[in-house]
Amino acid sequence: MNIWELIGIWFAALLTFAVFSFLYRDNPVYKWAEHLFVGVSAALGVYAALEQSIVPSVREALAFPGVFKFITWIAVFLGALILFKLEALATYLPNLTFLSRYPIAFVTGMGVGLTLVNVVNGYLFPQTQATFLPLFNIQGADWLTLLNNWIIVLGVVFALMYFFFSAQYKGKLGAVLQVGITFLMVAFGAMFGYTVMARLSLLIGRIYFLLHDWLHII
Amino acid sequence: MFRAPVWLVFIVGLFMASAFFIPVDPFPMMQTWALKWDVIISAFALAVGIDSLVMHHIRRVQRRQNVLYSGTLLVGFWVTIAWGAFAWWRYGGPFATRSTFLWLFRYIVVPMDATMFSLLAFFIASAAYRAFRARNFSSSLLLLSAGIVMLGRVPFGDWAAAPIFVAFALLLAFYFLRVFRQYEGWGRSTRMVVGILFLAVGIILLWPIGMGGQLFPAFRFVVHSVPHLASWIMEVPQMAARRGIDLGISLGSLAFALRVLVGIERGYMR
Amino acid sequence: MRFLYLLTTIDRRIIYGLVFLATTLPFLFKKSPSVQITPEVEKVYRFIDKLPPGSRIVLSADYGPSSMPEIQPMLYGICKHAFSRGHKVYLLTHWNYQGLIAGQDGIMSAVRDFNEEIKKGKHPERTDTLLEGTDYVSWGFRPGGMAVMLLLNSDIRMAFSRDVRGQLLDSLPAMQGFRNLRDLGTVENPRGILIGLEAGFTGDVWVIYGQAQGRYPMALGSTAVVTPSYYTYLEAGQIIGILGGLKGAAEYEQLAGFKGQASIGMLSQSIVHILVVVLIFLGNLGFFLARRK
Amino acid sequence: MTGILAFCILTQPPELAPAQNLMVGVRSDGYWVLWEPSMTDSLILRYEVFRDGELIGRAEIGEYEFLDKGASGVHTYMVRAVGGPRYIKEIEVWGMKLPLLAWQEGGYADTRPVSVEPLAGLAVSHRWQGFGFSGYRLEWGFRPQGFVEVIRDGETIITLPPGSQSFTDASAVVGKKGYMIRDATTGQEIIPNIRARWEAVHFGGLTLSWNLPGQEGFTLMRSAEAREQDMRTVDHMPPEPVAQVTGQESGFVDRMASREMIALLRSRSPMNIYRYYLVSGDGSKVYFSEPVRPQAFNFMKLPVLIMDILFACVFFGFLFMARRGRPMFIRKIAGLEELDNAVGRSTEMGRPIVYVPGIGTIADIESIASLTILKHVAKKAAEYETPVIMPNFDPMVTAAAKEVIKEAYTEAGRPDLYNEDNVFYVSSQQFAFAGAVSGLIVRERPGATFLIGYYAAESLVIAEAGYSVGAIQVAGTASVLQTPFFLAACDYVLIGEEEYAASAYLSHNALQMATLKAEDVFKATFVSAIIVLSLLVSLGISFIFLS
Repeated sequence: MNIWELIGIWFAALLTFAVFSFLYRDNPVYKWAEHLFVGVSAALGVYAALEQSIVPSVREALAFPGVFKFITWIAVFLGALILFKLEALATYLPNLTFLSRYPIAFVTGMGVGLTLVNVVNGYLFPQTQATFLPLFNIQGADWLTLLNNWIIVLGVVFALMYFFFSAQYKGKLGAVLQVGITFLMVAFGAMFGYTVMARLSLLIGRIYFLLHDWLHII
Repeated sequence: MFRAPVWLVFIVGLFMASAFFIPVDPFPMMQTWALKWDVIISAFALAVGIDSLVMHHIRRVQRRQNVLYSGTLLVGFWVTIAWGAFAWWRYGGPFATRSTFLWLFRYIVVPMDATMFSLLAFFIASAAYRAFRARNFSSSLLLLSAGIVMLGRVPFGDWAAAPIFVAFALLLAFYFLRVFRQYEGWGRSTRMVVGILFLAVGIILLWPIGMGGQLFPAFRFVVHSVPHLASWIMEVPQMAARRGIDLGISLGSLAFALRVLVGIERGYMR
Repeated sequence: MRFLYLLTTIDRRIIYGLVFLATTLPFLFKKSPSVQITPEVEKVYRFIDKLPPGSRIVLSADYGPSSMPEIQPMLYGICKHAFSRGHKVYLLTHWNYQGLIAGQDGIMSAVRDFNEEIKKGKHPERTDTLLEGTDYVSWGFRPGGMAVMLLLNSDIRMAFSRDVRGQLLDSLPAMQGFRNLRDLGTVENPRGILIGLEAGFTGDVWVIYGQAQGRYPMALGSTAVVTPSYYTYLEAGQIIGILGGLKGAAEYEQLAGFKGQASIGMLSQSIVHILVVVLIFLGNLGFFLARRK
Repeated sequence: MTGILAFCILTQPPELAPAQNLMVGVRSDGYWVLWEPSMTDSLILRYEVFRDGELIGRAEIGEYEFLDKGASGVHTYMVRAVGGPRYIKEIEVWGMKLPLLAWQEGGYADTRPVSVEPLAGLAVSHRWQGFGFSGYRLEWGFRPQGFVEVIRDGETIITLPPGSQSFTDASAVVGKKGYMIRDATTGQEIIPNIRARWEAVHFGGLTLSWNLPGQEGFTLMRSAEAREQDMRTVDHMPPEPVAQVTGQESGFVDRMASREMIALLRSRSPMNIYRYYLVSGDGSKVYFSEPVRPQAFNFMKLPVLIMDILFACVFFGFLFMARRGRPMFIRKIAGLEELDNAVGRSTEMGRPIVYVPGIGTIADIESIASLTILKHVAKKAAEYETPVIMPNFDPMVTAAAKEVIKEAYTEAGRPDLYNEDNVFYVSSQQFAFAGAVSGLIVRERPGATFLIGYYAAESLVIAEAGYSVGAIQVAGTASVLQTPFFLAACDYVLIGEEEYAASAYLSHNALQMATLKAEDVFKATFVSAIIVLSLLVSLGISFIFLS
């Protein structure tokens, strides 16, 4: 436990109480800590980008033999075009900022192409096929599986029909919205209950840090 | 001026989609290389994001607006940059395991980020207290499933579940039986029936607790059923509704991808 | 009646204080309750337990500091369990430096504790301590998310030619014969497993793009916020199990037989959860009694 | 010790046996000669490979293959096993006498020559069927302790690991349903639940047909060359026998290749290039075929292509109809009156309105939908002369919001009311934005707050502030994870896609209407597909779009 770690732990405890003070009211100490956090994490992001991706990509670009090296250099050049979007360059060369659109277009095209195909192959078909469940004459299965199958099929059907906007759900058809909202409410309630534990774990992590690392009580 | 990038999106998008269907020679290799290009280009995109943040705060300091806060941000930023350069030279990489640069991450970023999110634990408790009122049928369902899932997932929660639900049932029974007289016809009878129903549930749940205080087998059955009920709610109704919602959202993302491919949607080009 | 009205409008700062106390006091009792094991966690534990020794466990640490309290115990537990079964552990991340450092810290602490156990003679079958490069490898981070996952399906070295320390992957003994994620086998005859430790959307991308094409066995450990959305994949058979939130980590620790950070936190979880539900009841108590019509 | 060693070696019979079942495989880089060790392998010193009578190479001890690099065309191969009786030789090492085993090059034994030539006229066709039968799926409810044997018509076809509860019999024939499940440990036998599995696109398998002179039977063999996506060959599988066949054959289906081909087409695992060989009965002639590549188009993924094309047609159809102004019906979202009476009540209280568009960028659909709803709210606020305050997360959204509000005020006939600095950029950091907005709400004490757009963990911080000042809160977000918090803290919530429907209903924008209608068409198809196919599965026929 050298001196640097000791200072670090005390500074972390100070920052933790600064943020907790926001619970009472928005105060200058919280604002100061907030801005320090934003500045430091932005700079860490710079190094993450440099050290983990730009430098290795360029190093790999040189390592590949012959034509592959040439292809990788095109990618690095296309990537560098984005830098024209930087404010420093944009102020001096305003008419070149349009160049940064091409790399963004390439990355967007990649994302769009993969989404068009993989959403259908990875989500729409498998999830719909998983909902074709037997509703009666299941030999050997207990009543719970039968009940579950009914609830899953009805749940998916009514959740989908709740978000169906081309039919006017008047009168009798209003029941569809009622049943749909029931399924959604049970789902949202479960999600809420589930998330309470998540946020609490974060608080428990901080209290564990305060008691264990800072005060050495536990 | 918009023409070329929109065509580039169309060509690259169509190629990536068609490469999925064609397993023969040139396409898989070209797809692998396109993915490699994607990795290199998105590395550069990170730089632009950070630049806009730093420039914004430099302008605010120049215009004398909250100098202390923007100043702290810039000082924090440039100190980290300097420390990172030193660490890179000294340890061969800012994130090398022994590098002192990690001090900044461990003792500034981690505590701030974690504590910021942990505030939500307080807000969730107060929001749940103030807003989870059984105003109508759907909000009481929301409340019931949240309560069961919350109590079902923690070790002592199931022991505490029975007394809480008894109190809740008796409260609702008391309310409905007191209020049903102020309604007429159909409304009155339903409220009376619901009131009696809650009363019955309250008493039935009370019976195992009240049996002489020792852990009567019936009480243990009620207690152990709460966690199973909680995981059942998560695995069946929640999963079904979630699948319905996500099917809708993935259709939405399919439509959005189509609009971007064809160039109707150009938001990303700003 | 005034007391009833007071019940419905407790000031939020009092509630904050109650939550703070309900979280802090249980720590002082130092007693961690036994957690009930749910099937989705047990499936993951049994799967890793039944893998032949020397199989490959690939961990994708896609989480930041704000999800460390929930996911770090999972990473720690899985690493210790894998090392005790003689498996090799590989670490990568899609969340730039955050996931990298969090994952690195997690695996380092697991290795340090496991080596101490070896020195104390708790693992008779192992004489030498764990070495980076032979027992575990950290590939680090590459941007691109989806692109990296698809590259890993065809050739790992195309995405990660060097590990975090800058060593060439081919020079590491653990990487011999490990060409791509398909070497993890399939669910029927597994030779390893990919476990995504997720705090955001990357988990869905892993399943929809990575697993759908690679068909390797996959499990997801995630923060409790994101876990509900993975049940659809579990039911459709695209993943074999889920570790949900701190409770999932505590269950895994209990199955693996050691008391980690997750188990200690469970007592506070119970107290605060009960406090929240009691608060909901108090809110409704005042609300209903005060309501005339 | 040397005595015993000597005794067992020298008593070996001297004559040598030739190498066994010589086989020649063809690879992209040449001919691959393979053989199995001869009966007297312990006496063999090395194997020599001859092509058309002249020596081209030798294989050391323990190697039973040789690659004739770059060879092609018609050749005859022969392998000679060279060896001889062994004897013990004493050698002098540093003054010590050490026994050494040595061979006399006594003799050799040749195999029968094997001639290799391309197999003209081998036709390979990929048989695809729409709505093909792909086997029976067996399910049984009880959880077996031990191994499970699946018995069809009396004979066990497979033994499954303990605990398995379902199995798909891909080699089943339509109509033959004589299945029985036996638990190996308890011996309990039950009839499983049988469902026929039909696939939208079924791969019937690789069918081969060829025509060779001569009557005697041939052995059909197959070798595969696994090639990774970057064309580097990963590994070679030596030719292995598939079936005994006659000289003339048409329509022979190779089942094993079909199963591996399906695995390839389903998940693009390493691409296997198959090659077929016909080896004559006595092993003297080998005919090899051209490499059988997967087809250019992966029909197994055809349903994905059909779904994409259908979706594009429906979407662009609605788009053109909307662009030409055809009225399209979108049901009124219950929340829309809530928007109006929230503005109304805020005016009665004489307090401003706060509109928070969330932390999405201009490229997010939710921010664009939020701007449309903002226009409706701003127009209503202009009529009631209530100021609208709008803190922003993204600079681009701020610029767009300024224009939207200006238009709304001019359309409501009150351009003078528009106040430039009511719409301002706050910060691009999630929690800094949340802290600033909740501070603003507590200071301004608005009558109504609108939280519509993309939200993440900070949703509750802002909603909590709005609740504490008693404002009427209307929220709308498609990010499902935040909807429970909005439901807890707000008066009315647009759930999931209701946000898009509301913006389409309010703006009648052709693009948003078309997207909504296209999605509705496919939601209806999925709903009817789920209902119909669930009933079908209950009757025993399960249909799969994409296997």
